[in-house]
Amino acid sequence: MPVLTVREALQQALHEAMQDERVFIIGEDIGHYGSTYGVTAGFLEKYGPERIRDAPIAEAGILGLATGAAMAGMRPIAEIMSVNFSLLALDQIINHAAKIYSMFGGKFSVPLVMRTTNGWTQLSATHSQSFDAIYAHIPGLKVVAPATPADMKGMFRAAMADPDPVIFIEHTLMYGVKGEVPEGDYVVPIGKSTLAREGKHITVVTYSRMVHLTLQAAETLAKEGIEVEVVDLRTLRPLDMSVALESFKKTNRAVVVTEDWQSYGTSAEIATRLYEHGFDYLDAPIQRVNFREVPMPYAKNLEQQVVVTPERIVAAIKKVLNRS
Amino acid sequence: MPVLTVREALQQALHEAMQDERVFIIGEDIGHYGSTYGVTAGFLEKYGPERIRDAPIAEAGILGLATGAAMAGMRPIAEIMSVNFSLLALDQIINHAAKIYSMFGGKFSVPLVMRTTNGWTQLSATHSQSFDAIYAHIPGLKVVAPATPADMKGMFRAAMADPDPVIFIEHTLMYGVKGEVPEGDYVVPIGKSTLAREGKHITVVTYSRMVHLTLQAAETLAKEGIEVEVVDLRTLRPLDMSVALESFKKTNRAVVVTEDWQSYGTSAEIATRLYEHGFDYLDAPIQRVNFREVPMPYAKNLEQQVVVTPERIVAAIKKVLNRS
Amino acid sequence: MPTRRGTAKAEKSAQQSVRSTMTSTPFSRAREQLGADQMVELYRQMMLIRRFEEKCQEMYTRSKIGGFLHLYVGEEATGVGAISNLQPQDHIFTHYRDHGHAIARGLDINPLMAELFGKDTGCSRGMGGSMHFADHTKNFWGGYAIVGSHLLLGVGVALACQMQKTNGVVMVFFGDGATNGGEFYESLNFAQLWKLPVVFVCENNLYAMGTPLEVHSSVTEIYRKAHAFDMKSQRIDGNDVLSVREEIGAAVEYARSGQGPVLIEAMTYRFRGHSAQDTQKYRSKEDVEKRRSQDPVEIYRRELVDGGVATAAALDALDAQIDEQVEESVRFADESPVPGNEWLTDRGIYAAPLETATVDPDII
Amino acid sequence: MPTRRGTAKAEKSAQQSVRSTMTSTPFSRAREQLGADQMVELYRQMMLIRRFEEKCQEMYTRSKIGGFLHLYVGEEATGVGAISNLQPQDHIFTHYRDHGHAIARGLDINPLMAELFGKDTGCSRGMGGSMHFADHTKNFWGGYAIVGSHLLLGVGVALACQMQKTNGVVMVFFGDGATNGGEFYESLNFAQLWKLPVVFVCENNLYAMGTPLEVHSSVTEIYRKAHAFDMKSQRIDGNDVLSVREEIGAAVEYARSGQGPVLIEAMTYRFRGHSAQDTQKYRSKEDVEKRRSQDPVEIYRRELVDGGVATAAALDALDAQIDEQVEESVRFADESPVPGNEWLTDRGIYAAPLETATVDPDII
Ligand SMILES: Cc1ncc(C[n+]2csc(CCOP(=O)(O)OP(=O)(O)O)c2C)c(N)n1
Ligand SMILES: Cc1ncc(C[n+]2csc(CCOP(=O)(O)OP(=O)(O)O)c2C)c(N)n1
Ligand SMILES: [Mg+2]
Ligand SMILES: [Mg+2]
Repeated sequence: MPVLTVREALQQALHEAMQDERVFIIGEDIGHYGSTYGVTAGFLEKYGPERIRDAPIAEAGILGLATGAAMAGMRPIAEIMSVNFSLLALDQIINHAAKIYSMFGGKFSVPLVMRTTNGWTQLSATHSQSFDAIYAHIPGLKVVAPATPADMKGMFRAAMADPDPVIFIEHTLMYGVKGEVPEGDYVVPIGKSTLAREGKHITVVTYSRMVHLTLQAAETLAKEGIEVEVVDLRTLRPLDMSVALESFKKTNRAVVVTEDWQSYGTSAEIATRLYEHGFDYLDAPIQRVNFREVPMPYAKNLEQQVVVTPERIVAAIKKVLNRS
Repeated sequence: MPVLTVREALQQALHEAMQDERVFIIGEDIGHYGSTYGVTAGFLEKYGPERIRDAPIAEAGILGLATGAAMAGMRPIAEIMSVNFSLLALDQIINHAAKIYSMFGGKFSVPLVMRTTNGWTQLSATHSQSFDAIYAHIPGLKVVAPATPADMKGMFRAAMADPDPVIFIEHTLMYGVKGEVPEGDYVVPIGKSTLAREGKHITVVTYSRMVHLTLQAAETLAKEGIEVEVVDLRTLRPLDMSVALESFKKTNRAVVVTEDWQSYGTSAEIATRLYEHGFDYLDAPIQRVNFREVPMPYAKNLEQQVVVTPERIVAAIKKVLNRS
Repeated sequence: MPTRRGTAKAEKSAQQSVRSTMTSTPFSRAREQLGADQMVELYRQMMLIRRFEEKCQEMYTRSKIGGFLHLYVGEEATGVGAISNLQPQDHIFTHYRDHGHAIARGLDINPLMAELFGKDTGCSRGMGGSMHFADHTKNFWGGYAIVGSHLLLGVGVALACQMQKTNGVVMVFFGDGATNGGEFYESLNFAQLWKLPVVFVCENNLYAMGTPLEVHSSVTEIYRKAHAFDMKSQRIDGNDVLSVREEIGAAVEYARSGQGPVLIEAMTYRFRGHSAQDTQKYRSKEDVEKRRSQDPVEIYRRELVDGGVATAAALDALDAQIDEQVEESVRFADESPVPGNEWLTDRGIYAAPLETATVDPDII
Repeated sequence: MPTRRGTAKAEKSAQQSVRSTMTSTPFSRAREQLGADQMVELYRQMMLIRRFEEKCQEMYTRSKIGGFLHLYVGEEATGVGAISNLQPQDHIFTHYRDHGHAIARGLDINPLMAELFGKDTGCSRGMGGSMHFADHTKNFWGGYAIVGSHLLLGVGVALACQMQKTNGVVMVFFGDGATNGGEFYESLNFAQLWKLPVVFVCENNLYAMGTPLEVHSSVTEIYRKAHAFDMKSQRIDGNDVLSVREEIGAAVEYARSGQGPVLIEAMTYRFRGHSAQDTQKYRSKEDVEKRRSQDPVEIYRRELVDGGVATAAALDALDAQIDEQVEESVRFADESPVPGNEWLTDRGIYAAPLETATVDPDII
């Protein structure tokens, strides 16, 4: 199997998507600029400005137009450069894209894929946020956040095939991550979690970039004889807890790792579900590892303490294991 | 003590606030129209258009202007008629109001109060939402949602005295609720939960309108000999779990009732905190009672099944009690 | 303030007028080009809207209808005149004040009344109510309730029309109050930048809820907002169905020809409150009475009779038929079943529900 | 495309010009009204910005500076000319490309460089970085990084000025790309509706990141967007510091007089990429070279010397002083301590932390 980066896997999936004439991409700096994170580099030259639509800086407009076009039979891919800017489009996403199917009695559907990025690197408070919990909270949306090149490709294909609005969350610090990617008609369904690593002492439930950091932490702990089982949720809405619960029943201990603020963040729902459905298997309280709950500081010494590191994951795991 | 409705208590608090010359109100239809829910009725006539500012339908603008004015020494009250429209202002709230203090190293502060409403009554999908979890997720904001006329007044005063941005969440179905309201300098601090009813068999943790429905449920159950202890959180950010945990340690069982969608909603964080800090006292999994997770249907027969009712709260409590 | 042809004339930006002026009148031209049947048809639509909504008000008072009820009474000429220009392949988006546009587009009133009653036979299966009428078979994409927000959807459908080369035009309705929010301007920029086939129809009824035009907008001639985008625009008298039809007809043809969008500002007035809750303290009873005395439906009726297009007796008969039709819609709605509980599951939310459900079926 | 006084002239809307035309030149008028010292001061500011930013670039390459770095190189004349009109009681809001505005407002460059280095002595205590320079003692309300979003804050401060009767004026800087988002239009409407003392300064450098003006905006003369609000507006040559000063000076006086806001479109050009990451494939090296050959700082320098305002030797000495000052800022920044961990607690988030903390102090 060929080894690709996340960026390359996405490019492949996007090129494949473009085979369908109904597909077009709309977003800021996707064309002339050459794409902020390089994903659509070369697309303008290949597909032309009709289908690679450099948009004004108007995020509500981008999502509104894409939603309308989707209703009318197109298959738009709307790119919001950074999820931080997506706040400007939330009205369109939540009040329209997520509602139109049911509000009109199932008569219209919105086959829209919105690509956007989480991420940080000394970008300060307004450019380092994650709104995973906001999106995952909204019925009517499907929300995915794959971690590996293979899942990026496979789930992007699933998103494009889906007749409902899909929020596709990428990560600026993950585009260079490499992995094997199956060729051809490879689809990874939305709503199915998976095991990223087998283990037996503790279950870590996580997704997106945190999968990789958790795997690093697991490596470290393996040297000390601690075998960590890592569950990659892949989809936030719907939330498939089956793999995590299966694992939890075996390990009886869990840590939830998410790269967002803790309070009212994604880890709250994930942990609650573990408690609710795994209650009889619980040996210790679940630890959560997240962003520290502050607007992201610019200074590197502070930023490093806000973000999740393999060390913090290791510490949380040890805390849970020591407890019992 | 005089008995007032929530509306009257708020009016009192707003009139008091207007004594401070730095205070003005900005929002849609607060003046000429006479106020959508009657809270600011008569204010335009009393204080004039300089201080009662009927705004264009531009929610981002309302919040942006209020934030700027707050930075420059005013004490604006921004009214967003319905929280559903606040999505249009989320960029201003999250990327500005919540960030400005820390992003500029503590040099500016934003003494802003945003009043808004949750609520429903056959208003369909885009007019019946609650975004409590979104607001409560954001560091830099303080988020309150009082339930009684006294707390409305007391916490509004606390919000006005606070130099940080406060999201003040009201409820369209609660304006007529009556209660005793202390006169004079009555302040209820932000970030302090309280006991709404004493009991011994089970703890229900809730806030805002759900407090009243839970009290109804408790009345019903009292007739069957089940004594429900009801905790009113009052503030969502910061989340003061001390009263709930104290109660939980006594009852060992809990239900969380919130009027928003369950997944990634406020009940997830509240339940997780109970599990995390009350782990050793747990006798049964915590039940959550919330909106059913669908865009709100218009049809009354469906809406009635989506919303939380005293009956659903009773059923959840019984489920938890039967389990142990 | 422009009111009626003959009494006052809608202001026009000379530079912006989309059709050349002629010496004949809209009425004489209509008689030539439309013919009597079509002219009466416009009357029938206006009257059907009027009677339907009067019935809605009654049903609302009787609690058969819930939620918000925003009536179009007084504004019928704008919707009917505008929509009479559209072809089947054309599209409509509108706001919560959507009854008139739906009826003018030819939606059967039985499913409309059923929608208001929250019934399964409703045009939106009882899921939307008054603010969310829709009919996919008529490219009537629905009423939306977030002010100004649906304009972008309309522009998106126009983009689809352009890319799919359907020759379709999108007509988007909204109020004066909707022209201050950011989404309005983003819509205009996208539409003009990409020369999309959209006719933006602003129904300027002088109030945004209870906030007067001059209190909410720095420029009270809404059509001038198009100047920021080099977009064609025009203010018209929205109370004269025939001149609305002409002016907007020209705009539709312009948009269809691929030259780009047009913004039309139709001056009109709503006779009722903003919604059923409104106490109307922001305007005087006299003002409202004065406007009611210039009722666009009444005046058009007189014109038809005076101009010899139809006899009073014929129109009376038509009115009676309409009354019957409205009564029938109430019967239909009353007898229809309520929507089923599948709307409370993933099947009611997603076109393609997944194996893992988002709505917990075991919820208490 | 207007470039330099003498070679091309900025287009002006006759109706919109905020000052009467005169026959003398900006240079001759400046000599009369400003005097030599002030004219050299403008040069000093431009050169300080230039050298400061060249040093930033160097420090960025050496990883002393992180995050995004948006340089103002090439656009100095606009910021310096514009801000030279402001009084202490006036206010500034700007975007992420904020170094030039901060320096023109007189912020000491030591805390600026320290900010870039993420140090506690930074103007924003190391919390903001390049995009978020601020100084409350100078009413420099900061750089903001959500495009177009800060305009509303500026209008809000203008509302405070009006209500507090401070006689202050707010100047808000933003790019051409920022004039397509909804918040831009909402800002203009509020400002004009309430006649607020704001001068909106659009720095039109022909690109929004890598998207050319004509690709992102249906109207490429940004000043015309003010027409939708009946707002005064004008396009000016942003590369000539003296004419910028004059034109914007008139706008500031207009706003201060209580007549309402003004939108200025200053035509300019950035010599560097959008940010340090930019490969600039959207424009040719030749175009950039051509513009660099018309460097506003160089040209102004020549004018000063040729016009006998300052000798080349005097300016050389000034340049050397600036270089030293910039070196000193690097030393200062280098030697400063990093910010403390209180920023990771409620004390770093809230002006009034509560008893119940929002940030769990026991977090792992
Ligand atoms: C974004 C948003 N803000 C506020 C409201 C509440 N609201 C509903 S209709 C309305 C007034 C709209 O006025 P206008 O656009 O003139 O339309 P009209 O009702 O007069 O036809 C308001 C403020 C809303 N639905 N959406
Ligand atoms: C709302 C939002 N969308 C997108 C971005 C990413 N972005 C940063 S700067 C920029 C271009 C802005 O161009 P312009 O306004 O012309 O200013 P310039 O950089 O040319 O000075 C973009 C798209 C952002 N910061 N905020
Ligand atoms: Mg109106
Ligand atoms: Mg630019």
